[in-house]
Amino acid sequence: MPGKVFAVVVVIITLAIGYCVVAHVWWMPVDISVHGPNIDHQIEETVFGAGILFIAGQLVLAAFSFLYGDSKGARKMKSFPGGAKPLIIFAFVVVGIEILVLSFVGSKAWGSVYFTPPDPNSVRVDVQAGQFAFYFRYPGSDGKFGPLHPELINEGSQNFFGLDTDHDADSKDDIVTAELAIPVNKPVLLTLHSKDMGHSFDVRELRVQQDFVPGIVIPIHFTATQTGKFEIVCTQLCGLGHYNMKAYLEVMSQPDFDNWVKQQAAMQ
Amino acid sequence: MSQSELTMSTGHEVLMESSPYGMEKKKLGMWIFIVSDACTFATFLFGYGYMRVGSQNWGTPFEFSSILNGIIMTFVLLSSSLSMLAAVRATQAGQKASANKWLGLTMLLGTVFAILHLREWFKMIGEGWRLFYNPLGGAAQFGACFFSVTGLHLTHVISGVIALAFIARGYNQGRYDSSHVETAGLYWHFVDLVWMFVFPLMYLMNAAR
Amino acid sequence: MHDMTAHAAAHHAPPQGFIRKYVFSVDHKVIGIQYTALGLVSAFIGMALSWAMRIHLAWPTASIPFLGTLSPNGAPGGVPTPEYYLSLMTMHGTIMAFFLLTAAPMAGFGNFMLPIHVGAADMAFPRLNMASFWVTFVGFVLACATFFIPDGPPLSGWTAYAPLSAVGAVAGPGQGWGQNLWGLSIALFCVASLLGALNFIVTTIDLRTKGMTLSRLPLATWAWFINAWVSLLAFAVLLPTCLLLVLDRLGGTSFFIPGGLVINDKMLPHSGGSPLLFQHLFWFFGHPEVYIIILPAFGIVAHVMPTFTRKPLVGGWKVITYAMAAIGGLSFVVWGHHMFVSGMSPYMAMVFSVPTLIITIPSVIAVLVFAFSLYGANMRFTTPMLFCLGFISLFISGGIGGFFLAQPAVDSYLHATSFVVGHFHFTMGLSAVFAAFAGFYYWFPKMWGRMMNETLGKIHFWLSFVLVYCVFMTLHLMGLTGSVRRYSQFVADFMVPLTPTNRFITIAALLLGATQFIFFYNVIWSRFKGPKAADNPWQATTLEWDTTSPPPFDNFGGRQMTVYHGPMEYDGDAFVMQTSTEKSIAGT
Amino acid sequence: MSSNQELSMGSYAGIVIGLMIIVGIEVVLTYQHLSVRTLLFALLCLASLEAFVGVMYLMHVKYENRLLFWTIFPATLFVLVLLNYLWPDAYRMARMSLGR
Repeated sequence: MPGKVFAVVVVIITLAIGYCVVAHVWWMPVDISVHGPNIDHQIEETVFGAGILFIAGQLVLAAFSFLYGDSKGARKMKSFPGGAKPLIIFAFVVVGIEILVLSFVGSKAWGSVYFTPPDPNSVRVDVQAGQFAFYFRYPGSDGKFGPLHPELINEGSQNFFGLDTDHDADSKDDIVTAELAIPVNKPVLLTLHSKDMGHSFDVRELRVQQDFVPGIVIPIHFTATQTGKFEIVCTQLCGLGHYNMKAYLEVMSQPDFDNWVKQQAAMQ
Repeated sequence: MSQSELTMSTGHEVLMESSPYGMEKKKLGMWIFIVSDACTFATFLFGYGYMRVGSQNWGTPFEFSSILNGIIMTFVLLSSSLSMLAAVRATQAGQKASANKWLGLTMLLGTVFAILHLREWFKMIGEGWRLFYNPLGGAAQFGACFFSVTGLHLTHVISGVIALAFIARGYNQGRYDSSHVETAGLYWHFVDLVWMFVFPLMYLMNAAR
Repeated sequence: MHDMTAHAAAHHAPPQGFIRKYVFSVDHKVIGIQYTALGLVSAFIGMALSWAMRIHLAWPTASIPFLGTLSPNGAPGGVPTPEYYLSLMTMHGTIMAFFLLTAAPMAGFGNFMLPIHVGAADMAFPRLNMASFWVTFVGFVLACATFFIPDGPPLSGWTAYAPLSAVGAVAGPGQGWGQNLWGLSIALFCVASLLGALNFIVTTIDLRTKGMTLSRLPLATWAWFINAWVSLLAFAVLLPTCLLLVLDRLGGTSFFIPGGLVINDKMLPHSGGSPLLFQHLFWFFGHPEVYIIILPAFGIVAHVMPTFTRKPLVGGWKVITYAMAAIGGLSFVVWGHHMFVSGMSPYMAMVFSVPTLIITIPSVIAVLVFAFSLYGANMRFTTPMLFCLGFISLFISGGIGGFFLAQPAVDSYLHATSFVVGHFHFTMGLSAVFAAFAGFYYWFPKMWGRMMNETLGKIHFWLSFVLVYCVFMTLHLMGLTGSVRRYSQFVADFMVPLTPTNRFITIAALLLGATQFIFFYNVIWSRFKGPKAADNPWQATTLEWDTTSPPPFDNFGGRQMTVYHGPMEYDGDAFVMQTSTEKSIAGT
Repeated sequence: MSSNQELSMGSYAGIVIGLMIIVGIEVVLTYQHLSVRTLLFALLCLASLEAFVGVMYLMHVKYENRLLFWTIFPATLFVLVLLNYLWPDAYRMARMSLGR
């Protein structure tokens, strides 16, 4: 009896989980990046392959506890025919094939983000994370970022990056904003650096998540394909305000973007 | 109460599977400790390597006087290994007086090593070296790496001397036998061999050339 | 069976004083019980912390009973501040991962059972064994003490990523002495684990009784032995990591702190360190650690299940043991999968991803061995058996998540979402806990000489099993939306709509916690009022069932134990004890 | 136990003197104006040789059961080899550091 109950419970749990996944009760938001479809495809492939293993595993467990779950005592014991050999072969072949497929397809998806050089004509934005806000810096009309002087960082005087606008010519026209605006369908290159802790740059819709590592600059590049306003959240534990560390990403058409940059430049 | 004590106290032999290593448990335990301690030292040394590779202005501050001090320390430690071997040999032969002599010499050499090492430390501290400061203006990591790696080793040497003192006392009181001395010897040789890495990596690689 | 001679008893009488007998005891059985008790206390504290977290997540303004009293600053009026939420989370992780999951299945059951399994009178180094418990205990006290110091427990998570954990009090409340105590506590835990691992290895190698060849070792002992090697090497790396972290904090070094960090507009006096170095060294230990937690669970299930399926495991002792050894070895080469998006070299991501996927092969073999051992069985549905089945189901579900997180591309979406939380709670958390429950219900008669109540045990199982799925599978699914972990409140726009889901999880988690009181009640009731246990209530074959319940001080009352059979000589109601001279019936 | 008297004290003294000579060679090499990379490689090779000789002779592994050799060396080397996974990030730290 308990064996049959266990089997039924396991089947119900399996079906419920299966439904939630197939019906997308909780699911990823629509992708807005060029590399995103690779990742989505990879996730779907994994859901399919791993899902089959999951369902098969749970059903085998349920079936066995259903069939052999009562100790009547009279029944003759049986061993699994063939012993462990078929199980080992199954594990090596089926899981092995799945691993090969996932590794090959997966390395393509990963490579499309990380192994490709950024487009030389990318829009460049310098990103600085700190407790507990993101700041973005555009190079301005000269197309050059001025050097950073951490000792000059002062939130009171709004010098978030530590720019020395009095001495560094390149810094004079740098535009610092609290919102990340990028043009649609244009490659973007972000250079991430942190002023204090480890933080992370995560935009779900972009399928981009990259940590900030204090002390080093990490480049990340992508191309957005849809306009709209999206949330940037911090996903690396950075201290007490971690939950509230966010900013917005606005993907704009090229003319809107140009206007926005002009506006921001005027506000500096 | 250990298995062997039980065997002795119950008066009848408890039959056991023979150890696949053919060695008694103390010695095997020491070997396994050595494996793990080697990994601990390795982590420190790899950390030092990481710091060095990642730093832009790593200095090489050791003048030949420091290197010479290091050479003398190395020779002292190697000699102590030899006297440790002699001590083990003497205990195995049951020559108590000779064993005491060699154990004493080993402890003496270990102490000399520690004193030479501390002299080097105090000299450097006097020159302004700190865990977080490099008086020559190079990477501040130098002090951190040097003091932590050699400090870990020095801790091992000093605890080795103390352990040897305990073992010698127990041996003289008849509580310990040659196998205890031999096990302590393994530890002593291990500390010696770690120095064979610490000396070239911490001193020679940082010699002013 | 009770032929302990007067001669033998007179010569190795157990210690008489209370302190020597129950507190600073060198008896492996007392130490095993001490570790188990420490595990139960940790489980209770960790669970209570998780309730506070869950309530706060579902109802951010709710006042949580006792919390305001525990920390008037951290939770004014019982409502935790964001930083206190992180402290609760840090301590939940630390206490659960180290003091429950690492300590109980290995050091608790292992200390009690391993010497008996191999037929020895005690561990190889009894005094070292006592030292490792008390060092662990001091570590535990230091960890708990952080609740009572002015600025509270650290908030940098159980992973204590630098520089948050390394720069000191400027990083936030709890990062002062709280983090110092945490570092010392974990360093002590490392030392204790190293000593314990050394003891386990030497005992298994050198103290086996006549006839206890490696092929006749019980599978739980195999698991503890393999696990001791994994611990030995993994904790040997965490120990220096903790020391360097403490040096950074107290000695002013900069191993993990880069230059140019600015907090509150002030530059820190550090330069030249690397946060990635800390992450590497931590996960060098951290990934083997999750297998340190799960390998004893495999061993316990492999040990307990054949007793109730009344047949040997498929493939005998070899397949499962080789699978466990392969998992133990591979667990060292995969740590980078925790760091795919952490700024590690993206090429290294591929180097770590492939072994991570490969480790699923031995894991799948182990699970298949467990599942197909049910084939043609004649199961006895006792509570331990139910927990074994629950373990298999949970481990399948949790293991599936591994396929996702092992791939850098997929991980770049799922990293730091509640998918990860669900995944590791299933695999290293609840799977290990279910196996520990199986072991607890199974060995309770031997450890305390009384049977546990089966009805309460079964209620405990069914409620736990269903509720565990409600809590942690929902976390998995919610993670697919990108819901970020380690947030004290859901203020991000896309996370606000997840509040009902969160409330559902919280209610299920509270019920799951309440269910555990059935277990606590059962333990206490059975300890004093349970029916007396026979020497071999489960009709099992291994040596612990060949002595009295509980075993005498020297385990076998001075008898020479000679072993003739493997541990899985079952055929239906027939079984052959390991020490029996009868003919083998299962051919293992 | 351990009646492994295969070597005389004279041979031990020879081995220790040999180790001292290797240390001498290391010191001489240090002042040969080699590149840092070559020097490191040479020093590590010599140090490993010393450690190997020390473990085999001073610590008797040569005269113990072969299994001991096949336990301690693989276990330690396993961790040593794996720690080399740190280097790519050490170089990244040098290359990508802020202010470069």
